[in-house]
Amino acid sequence: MTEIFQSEIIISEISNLLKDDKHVAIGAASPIPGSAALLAQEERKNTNLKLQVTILHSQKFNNFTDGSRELFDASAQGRIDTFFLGGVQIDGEANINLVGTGRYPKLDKRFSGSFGSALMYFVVPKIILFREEHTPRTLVKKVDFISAPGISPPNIYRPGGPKYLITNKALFSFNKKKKNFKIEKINPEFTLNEVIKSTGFEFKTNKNLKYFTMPSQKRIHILRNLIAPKVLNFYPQFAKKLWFN
Amino acid sequence: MTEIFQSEIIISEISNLLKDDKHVAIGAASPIPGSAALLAQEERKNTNLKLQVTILHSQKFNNFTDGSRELFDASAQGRIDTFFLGGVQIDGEANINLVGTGRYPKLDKRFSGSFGSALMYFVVPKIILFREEHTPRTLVKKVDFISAPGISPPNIYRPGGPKYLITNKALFSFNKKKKNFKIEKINPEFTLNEVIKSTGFEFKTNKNLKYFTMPSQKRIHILRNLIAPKVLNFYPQFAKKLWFN
Amino acid sequence: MVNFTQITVKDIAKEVKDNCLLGIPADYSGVPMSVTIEIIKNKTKGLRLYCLPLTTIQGDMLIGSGCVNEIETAAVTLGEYGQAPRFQDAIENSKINIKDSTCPALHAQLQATEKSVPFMPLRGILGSDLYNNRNDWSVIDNPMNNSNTNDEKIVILPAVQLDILIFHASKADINGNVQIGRRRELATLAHASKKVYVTVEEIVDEDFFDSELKAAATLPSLYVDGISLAKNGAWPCGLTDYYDIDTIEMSKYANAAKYQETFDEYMRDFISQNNYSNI
Amino acid sequence: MVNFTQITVKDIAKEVKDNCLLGIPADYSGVPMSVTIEIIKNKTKGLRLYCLPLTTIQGDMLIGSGCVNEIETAAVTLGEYGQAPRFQDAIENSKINIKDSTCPALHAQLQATEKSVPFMPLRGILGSDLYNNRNDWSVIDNPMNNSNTNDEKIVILPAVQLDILIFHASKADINGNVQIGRRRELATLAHASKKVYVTVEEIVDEDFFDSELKAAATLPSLYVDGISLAKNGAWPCGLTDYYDIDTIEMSKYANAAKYQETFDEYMRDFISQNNYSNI
Repeated sequence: MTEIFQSEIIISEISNLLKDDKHVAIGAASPIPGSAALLAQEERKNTNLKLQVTILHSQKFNNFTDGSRELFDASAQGRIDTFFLGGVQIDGEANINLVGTGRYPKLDKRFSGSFGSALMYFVVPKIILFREEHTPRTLVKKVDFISAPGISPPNIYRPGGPKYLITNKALFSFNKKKKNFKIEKINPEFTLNEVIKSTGFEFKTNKNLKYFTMPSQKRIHILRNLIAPKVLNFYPQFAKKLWFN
Repeated sequence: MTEIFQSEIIISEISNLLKDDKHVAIGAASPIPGSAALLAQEERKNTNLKLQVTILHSQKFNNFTDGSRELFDASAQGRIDTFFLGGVQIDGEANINLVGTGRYPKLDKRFSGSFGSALMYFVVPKIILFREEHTPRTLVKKVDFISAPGISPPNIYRPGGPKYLITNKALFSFNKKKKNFKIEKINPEFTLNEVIKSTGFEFKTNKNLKYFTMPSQKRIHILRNLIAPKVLNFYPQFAKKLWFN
Repeated sequence: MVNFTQITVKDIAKEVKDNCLLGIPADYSGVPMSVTIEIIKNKTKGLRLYCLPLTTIQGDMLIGSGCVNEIETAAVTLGEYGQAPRFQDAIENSKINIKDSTCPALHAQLQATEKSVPFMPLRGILGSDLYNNRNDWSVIDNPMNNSNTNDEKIVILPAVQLDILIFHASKADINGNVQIGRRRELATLAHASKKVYVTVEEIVDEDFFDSELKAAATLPSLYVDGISLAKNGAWPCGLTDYYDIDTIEMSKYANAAKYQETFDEYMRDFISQNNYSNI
Repeated sequence: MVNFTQITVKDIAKEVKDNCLLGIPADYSGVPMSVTIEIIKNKTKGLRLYCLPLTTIQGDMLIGSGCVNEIETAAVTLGEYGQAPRFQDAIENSKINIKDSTCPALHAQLQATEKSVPFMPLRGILGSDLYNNRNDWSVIDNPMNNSNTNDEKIVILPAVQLDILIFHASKADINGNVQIGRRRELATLAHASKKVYVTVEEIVDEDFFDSELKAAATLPSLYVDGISLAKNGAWPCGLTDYYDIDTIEMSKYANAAKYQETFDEYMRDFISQNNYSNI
């Protein structure tokens, strides 16, 4: 049996989350979500429920023609089902921080910036938070800076918001009413206690806690033979490291 | 000497009003202004002050690429120097009516509608009002419906507005502060008294009243040989009637 | 084999439900005449037309055929062929409601929906009777202090969401992308519409996104719910690079439409002649 | 012979005055690197960068070279090559002001200028610390009753007028029209800028408006104040259909920029190598 990489397991898990989507968009610096979306697209190729995947940093997988604002307009129009957001920090109420740690504006450690999160998080129905590193410094009690809030009061237009958080250790769902995360799946390489210790916020445990599903041989075959070459086009560094080294 | 048509004299007069412009735009159903702009463009071809002419109903003389809103956006940005507006009725304060006569909305006589006048009249610095028919029913004391007002109070953003009114009988200038028209030129086929009688509003007379200038033979040559074939492309009915019958 | 929903002109017309808000392209944007005839044959009622920013024979025919309840537009005209007679008659005899507008307002209201914001500000308009007759428009004090005009008043316009948009275009590719060229107002219309149907002169065996140049001229399939082949689908209107306006037919229409009786007669002929062979 | 103002890259850089508000295209929109180097050589000071919506090596170099006083952006990053080190250093040590924004807000502020309206509404943003740190943004009660959200609060953003925009593109035609393809954000930037200068890979002996397809991919000369030929003008960034990003140079830069000393050394080399042969 071939060795399966951790990143491939996460790609596979994310792919499962895209089941009923019609259109998934992938923003900046998101090779793992991008691979997952292309995988889901490939697997549904011969079904009636086609999946459109828009990868902003690709020429080929980007069918927008109204300039770089079209992603945001189309999302606001409700035409994008799923989008991914990351975070330097993510807290227990699903607030995300893409700006940096320390006290704003003179931060201790500055990161790139909020990108489109402050709109996308409000309007895309299924936002999947993705941060590979799962440690108390990434998953925190309270973010130092809110790039986009996890929840909003009723007088704010908010058809969208966080649905899942996935890391290299676990998959969480988010409950908007209770304003908390619940663990759904765990990477079999870690114990629940280890996950709790690595998480800066409290989350709801789960009696039916499952393990990350190992991707089937068929899925791995598709991923390595059909998806990897595509990813090489627009995330060359990532694809080379994982598949072509 | 060749016979010169009335329409050609008006085209020539309008062309003179475009002297310092860099960009003139021509809207719907404006064959005479369109011909005048192309004439001015041709005559300035070998000078340093080129004239750009945008004729919306032409493919060739329309260099916009942002769809039909670009005329309005570009005008609001201050990139269009001169635009033409007409009117079912025009009154002494330069209010224009493109909608119809009688009591709105159940009008006695409905016309096409206001087109872009309600923005263009506010933002284009030199609006030339053009209405061939010069009678008390077209030049009225008070329009029945204001498609766009001639003047605005100071709390309204209004870099643009009416500068001239030209008809088959006369050319008027508009004084924004005094809110009235002043006659500048008269068609030699009419007397001032006839013009006064044909005008439903009072206007300022002019000690230096001039006649419409007869276009030179050279200008008529350019108009008939270089401009007429262009006009035939986008105002075929007009061009055929005037030049190709 | 195409990878999109290919339907008939008749099917498109069936999607135009009574009382819906229908997007109407200008004469230069690809007038879907073949579908318009089918709508008229269906005796569709109560349509509300939203013109971007005007309509010519399409709107006049729909009005004359009794399909229209309301029209929001900057103009209805037959252009060089004169006023739009059925429209004039309908207004002068209060047969339809009119929301008289101005071109940039019609654009801005769709751009608001495109961005999913509830309104758009627009300069101009104030002091006109357009404003005085629109109770869906309001005026606010400019909330910004970035203007040179003190205590500026500015109009705000509501976002308008179309129920359905139909237009005619030159080409679709095998994946349902539509070539719109410079007619980018069609993109704005499509972005602001719940459903979008397109008739085309031809379906070509390529993907426009394989060429950056063609891609730039394309409305992506993402916004298109169905496409039908309809040769001469804009006739008697013109279509850029395909055919000019049919001046004889337009004159004939302009003349016939002057009276309801002659209009009705014209329409009976027009419909029975089956001008769009491939329906 | 061309019918437009053809100038040199050095001339374009001279138009970038101290303290001006400079439009910065994203990495995918044509980064004008050849002009950027000249701006750095000119020791231009106090620049305010307006990024649509982000910048990579261009912004980082300008910041590291001390040309920048303020930046309004949704992100500064070297993408796959990591964080932008000179930007990080400048923020962490308060060397420049930052107006942290989000992509759609950067678009909307220019669209306001495009329409000459004083502001644009935008949903989202509220509840973020972006909003809390922007005193040029405000919130109003939605003045429309067309929303399903009761007593909705909505952000309004000011119109932003750029002083100057510079970008790199593939082609200009003999009449000064510029091919921008699908990169329509360049049109928005140009519409909202007082001056626009473009560097291109080639000037072709045709008029793009002779073909509807090419016209659709064109920024009209009307918005362009000057064009310079600059082969490889985006290098080490990429340009669609011309060349990919230079991964070796980007890695080299990412590494060198980690410290001011090594950045300065890198820049000395970069400038002395004269990478843009035709300047």
